[in-house]
Amino acid sequence: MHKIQELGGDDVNRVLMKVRNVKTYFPVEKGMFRKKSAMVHAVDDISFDIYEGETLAIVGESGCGKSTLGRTLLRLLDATEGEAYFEDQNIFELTSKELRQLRKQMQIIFQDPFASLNPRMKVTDIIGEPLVTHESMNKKEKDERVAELMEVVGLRKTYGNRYPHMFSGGQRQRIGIARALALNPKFVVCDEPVSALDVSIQSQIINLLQKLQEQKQLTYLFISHDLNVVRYFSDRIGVMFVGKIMELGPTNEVYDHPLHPYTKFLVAAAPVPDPHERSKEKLILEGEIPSPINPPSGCRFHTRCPYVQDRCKSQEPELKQIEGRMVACHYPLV
Amino acid sequence: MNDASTILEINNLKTYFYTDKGVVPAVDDISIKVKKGQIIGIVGESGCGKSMTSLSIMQLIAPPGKIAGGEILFQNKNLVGISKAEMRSLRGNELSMIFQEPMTSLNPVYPVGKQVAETLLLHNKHMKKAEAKQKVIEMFKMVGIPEPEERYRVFPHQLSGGLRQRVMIAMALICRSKLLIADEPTTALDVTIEAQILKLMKNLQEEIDTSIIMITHNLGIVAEMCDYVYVMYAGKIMEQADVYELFDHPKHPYTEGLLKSIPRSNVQQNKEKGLYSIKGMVPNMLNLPKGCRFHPRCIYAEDACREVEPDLVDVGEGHLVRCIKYKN
Amino acid sequence: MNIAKNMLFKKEIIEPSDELVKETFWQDVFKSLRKDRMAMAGGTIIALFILVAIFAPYLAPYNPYEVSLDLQFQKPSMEYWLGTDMFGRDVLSRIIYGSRISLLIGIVPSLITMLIGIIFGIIAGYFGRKTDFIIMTVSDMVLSFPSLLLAMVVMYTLGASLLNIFIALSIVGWAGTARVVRAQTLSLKNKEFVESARAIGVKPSIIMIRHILPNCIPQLLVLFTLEIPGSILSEASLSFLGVGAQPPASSWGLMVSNGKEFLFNAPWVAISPGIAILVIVLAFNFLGDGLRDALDPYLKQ
Amino acid sequence: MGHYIIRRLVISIPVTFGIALITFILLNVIPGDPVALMMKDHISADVVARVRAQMQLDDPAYIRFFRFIWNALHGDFGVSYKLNRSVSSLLMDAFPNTLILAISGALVSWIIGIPAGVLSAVKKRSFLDNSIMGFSLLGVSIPVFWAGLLFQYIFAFWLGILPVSGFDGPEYLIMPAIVLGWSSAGTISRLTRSSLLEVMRNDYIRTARAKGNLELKVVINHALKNAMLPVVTVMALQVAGLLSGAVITETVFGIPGIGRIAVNAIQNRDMPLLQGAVMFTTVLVILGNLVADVLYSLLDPRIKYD
Repeated sequence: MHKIQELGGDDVNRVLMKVRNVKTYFPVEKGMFRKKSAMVHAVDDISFDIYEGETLAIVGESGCGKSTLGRTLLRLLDATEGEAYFEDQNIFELTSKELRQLRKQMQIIFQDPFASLNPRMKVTDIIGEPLVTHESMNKKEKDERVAELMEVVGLRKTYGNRYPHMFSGGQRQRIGIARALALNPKFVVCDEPVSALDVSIQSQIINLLQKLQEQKQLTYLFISHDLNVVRYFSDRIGVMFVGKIMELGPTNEVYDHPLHPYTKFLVAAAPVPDPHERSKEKLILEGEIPSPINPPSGCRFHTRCPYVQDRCKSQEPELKQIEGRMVACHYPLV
Repeated sequence: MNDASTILEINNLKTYFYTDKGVVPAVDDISIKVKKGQIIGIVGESGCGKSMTSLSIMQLIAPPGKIAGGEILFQNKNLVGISKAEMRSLRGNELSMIFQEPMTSLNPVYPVGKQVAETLLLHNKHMKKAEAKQKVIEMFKMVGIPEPEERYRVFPHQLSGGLRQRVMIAMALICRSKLLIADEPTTALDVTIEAQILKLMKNLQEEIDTSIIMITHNLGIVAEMCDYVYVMYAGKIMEQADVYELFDHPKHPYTEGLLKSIPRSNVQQNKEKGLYSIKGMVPNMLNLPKGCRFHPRCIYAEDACREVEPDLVDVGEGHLVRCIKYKN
Repeated sequence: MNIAKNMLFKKEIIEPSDELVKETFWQDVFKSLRKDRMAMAGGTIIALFILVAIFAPYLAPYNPYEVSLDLQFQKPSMEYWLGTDMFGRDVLSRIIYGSRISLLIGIVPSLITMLIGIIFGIIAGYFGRKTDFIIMTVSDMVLSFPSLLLAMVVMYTLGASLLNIFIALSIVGWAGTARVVRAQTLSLKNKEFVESARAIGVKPSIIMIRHILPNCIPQLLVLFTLEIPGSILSEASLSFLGVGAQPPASSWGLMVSNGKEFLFNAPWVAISPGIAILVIVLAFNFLGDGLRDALDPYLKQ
Repeated sequence: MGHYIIRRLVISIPVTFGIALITFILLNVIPGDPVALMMKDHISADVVARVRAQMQLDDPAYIRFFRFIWNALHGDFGVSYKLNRSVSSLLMDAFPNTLILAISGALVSWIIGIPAGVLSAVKKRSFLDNSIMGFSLLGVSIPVFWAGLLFQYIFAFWLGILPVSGFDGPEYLIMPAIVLGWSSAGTISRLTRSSLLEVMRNDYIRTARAKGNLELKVVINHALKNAMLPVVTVMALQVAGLLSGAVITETVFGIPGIGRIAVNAIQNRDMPLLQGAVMFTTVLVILGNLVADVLYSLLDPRIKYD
């Protein structure tokens, strides 16, 4: 058994998942002939803990690796290096049989309600697939359980024999949630679950996720680029930038007193739905997001950082504990 | 009514889609006014008709869609029924547009500089190519594209989303258009890039003195950018007001619901009660509910709401509401 | 007014709004297909040909194989509607019997082709890497042969017979189907619903059968209806070149080939079976085009 | 882009090798004894033995295969059993005829197919569109050999304006080229139409319109180049189709080309000649695909500047 070092955070809660030095790289496939010329450093040496019952949000802009991280932790993608323990089992070392058993415990809810349901399957079969796969249920038991699940997520149970295209985006997302919850998992990765939805539907789904978390004591890894939703929904937040975690801590503290310059500018960039805030001088980050194929030397953020020093260009900062948070910056904004 | 400061005036515009399954009133009798130098916001959820409004102004509605009525007065000239040649001379010149998807809105097989120069050459018949190129490079500088000379020659797939949107903006403003229609210009972009583009648009608007119609679903963008706002729902304008008035005193239950249901990044919110949410979903445009379109989702709905469609009522100071609760 | 009730624990059932499509996939496809006049005409002609093939013995006025040299090259008349050939056999009767070979040739190799192509295509697309590389390289090679020439070589080696035509056309045809299925599998493999099945722990074999294959159906349907006329034309060409059906079989291609010597004296012998080929191939193409249009939204999903 | 072409060239080497292997297996290995196949049953046993020895057929199959490859690399495909001439000289004599025929067929199909497809797309759902698409579908559906006979009957026999068959001058090329090109023209015009209509739905077409472009300029300057990308891919695949068609066209019109050599070789059970003809044609197809790929990469900057 490995000795796993505890990472900062609330010691009262039980750790559900420990992520240690995880790296996920992909070869770049170029053109028709797949010349493997370079690697995408999608997730590059990431460590953190997830506590039971919490919502840990991972935020970041496109290409920061947040979705890859979520999929790696579910072993939908293979990690290049590192360890991830789910209740002391290293997920990356499980055999495919053990993994299949573990899948009952950890599930995922997807972003696109149109792509995440098989268009050729009836809703009963979509929600019932996990049951059929893992539990020897007869048809009647399965139908009963599916009806129950549909009711839980706010769908009329008589619609079980309809196909996904007969539902709206919000309803499809509910179907996806019912499917993910069918086996009573402990841990659910929510990959941008409300990003594709309209504002008025978005709040319905957020409420549903929150209700289910309270009823079923779920632990969420909530992946999102929407800083408004994350602030409302998460307990703790990890800010990712080009494959690395820049800052990790309790949500409200991170929003109100960011320690990493990137966090500060990211939070400031989100448009605030209040015209009175206009008068405030807006902090704007210049430049482009660097490519994860060839990340900048030193601190990955140094090309955009307004507070950059020489040291940032050559020496990569480690994720250190500062004021009860983890920050990867040589010159945090204390 | 038509004072000189009004650049665009839409009166009772109807854009209908004649599909196999029936007529879809995508834009159903809307009136909008844009003054010189103003930034107008049109907000609404998907399918509310906000994009169709913009395409109607550009006269780019494709069959089975058709402008079924109303007038679009651009600098006092009605664009509905105008000759194709006349419309072409306005497009890209005095009236221009940027789109949601910078990834697909540029032609993949031509260098971006050439695509911007094309707009310039189309509207300035005697301009030399070298001169056009010079102007494009100047414009690239203005919209903050680094190394503009090199970027003139690159193809769209070699640029990031943010840079492509800057190219689109350069293309739209190269002829110093009087009115820029921006249809969800930052929806496909990352937050930090979105902030850059919004700031750029605001700066350019002041510099070039153009008017902007900002079409978006994001109330944050409206609050940051717009002077006056129209809220659309199922093809109709539900409420219109000055931006401060709208956010401080929303009158329509839909606007009120929208504002309450968005989580905010700048304040800590109480999670215990849950987020406010509007029940139900957007109605079917082929089979709209009788009476007020919003009544099936409205918590205040009364019997009268199910019968009569309310008018847009002026409640003072340019604030108009389409709700039975308000009368002249 | 107090609207800030507890939004979280209120019980809610979301009604589907009536805008949402009510038809299932097949209902929708048949509905658009029914509106397509050309496709319906094609379908009707195909149905007629199938009936003719089944009831050939009852429909044919004469025995198609009966040789009577004193009836050589009879012009089309009330007695012999399409005339007779160099052996005095009734051309119409031979065309009626020929529909059996043509339809069989159209359908059987297409089915075999589809089956092989589906299996290889899905496996290549789903597993990727080396499996994909090997299958796709072989299919590239097969596609590099001019198809008729490859079929000719196979027929040369195996000898001319109906069964061997099936084999030859299947060897030539599977590669194209495999490409289409592979491309479709590749795009489906990265769809979230397949990822979701993996997240649940569904086995790869079941993912391929339950999630990928049913979503290839639109492509496969179109491919199948266009594969059939291709097979019919290939058989006709092989028979015309003398490496397909052998005399005295009444294959349309062979009939044209036999008639070509007498083209200028007795044009009906070569021309009329050609018309039969043209009509059936056109009918399948009409139906295929119609299906493609009807399936258009599903092909691009 | 240079890299791209080189990579493409490198890839076609194993493909060619594999094709040689398939051809070799089909003709030499599967049925067992090629000599018996060649001779059928009316030849005495010692003649069979002599031919076997002459063709070194008693060696193991893999040795024969590598010998075949080695010789083929030196331009030696063996000696025609029936004609008693070297296969390569027979092929080289026939090659120009097939090349001329295939090129004229291709020209017919491009010159007619592409503009017809563009017209069809621009005048979508008009009488013109319907006629062009009807004519295209006819071309795709008509059996090539039968079309050839029909043309011979109408233009040579009935109207008497063109020679029936043979290959003695440009007038001999007209009917075969049209017959051969018609079906590819049909495919190309159908594809050009659908590709153009598809491209016209793209966002950048809306951008082009929003700039104030004339609709005709939108089609020609902005849509056509993009729409041609899939057409070029199919044009490459048609090299194989044209060569298949050439087999029939050459037979119908009595043109002494490679296709006819192949057909005659089958009738005479002349294995070395058939093997040579198949290899030769297939290499032509691979070359054709290579050209099309290069053309594609020139049209598409996403490949060109990779």
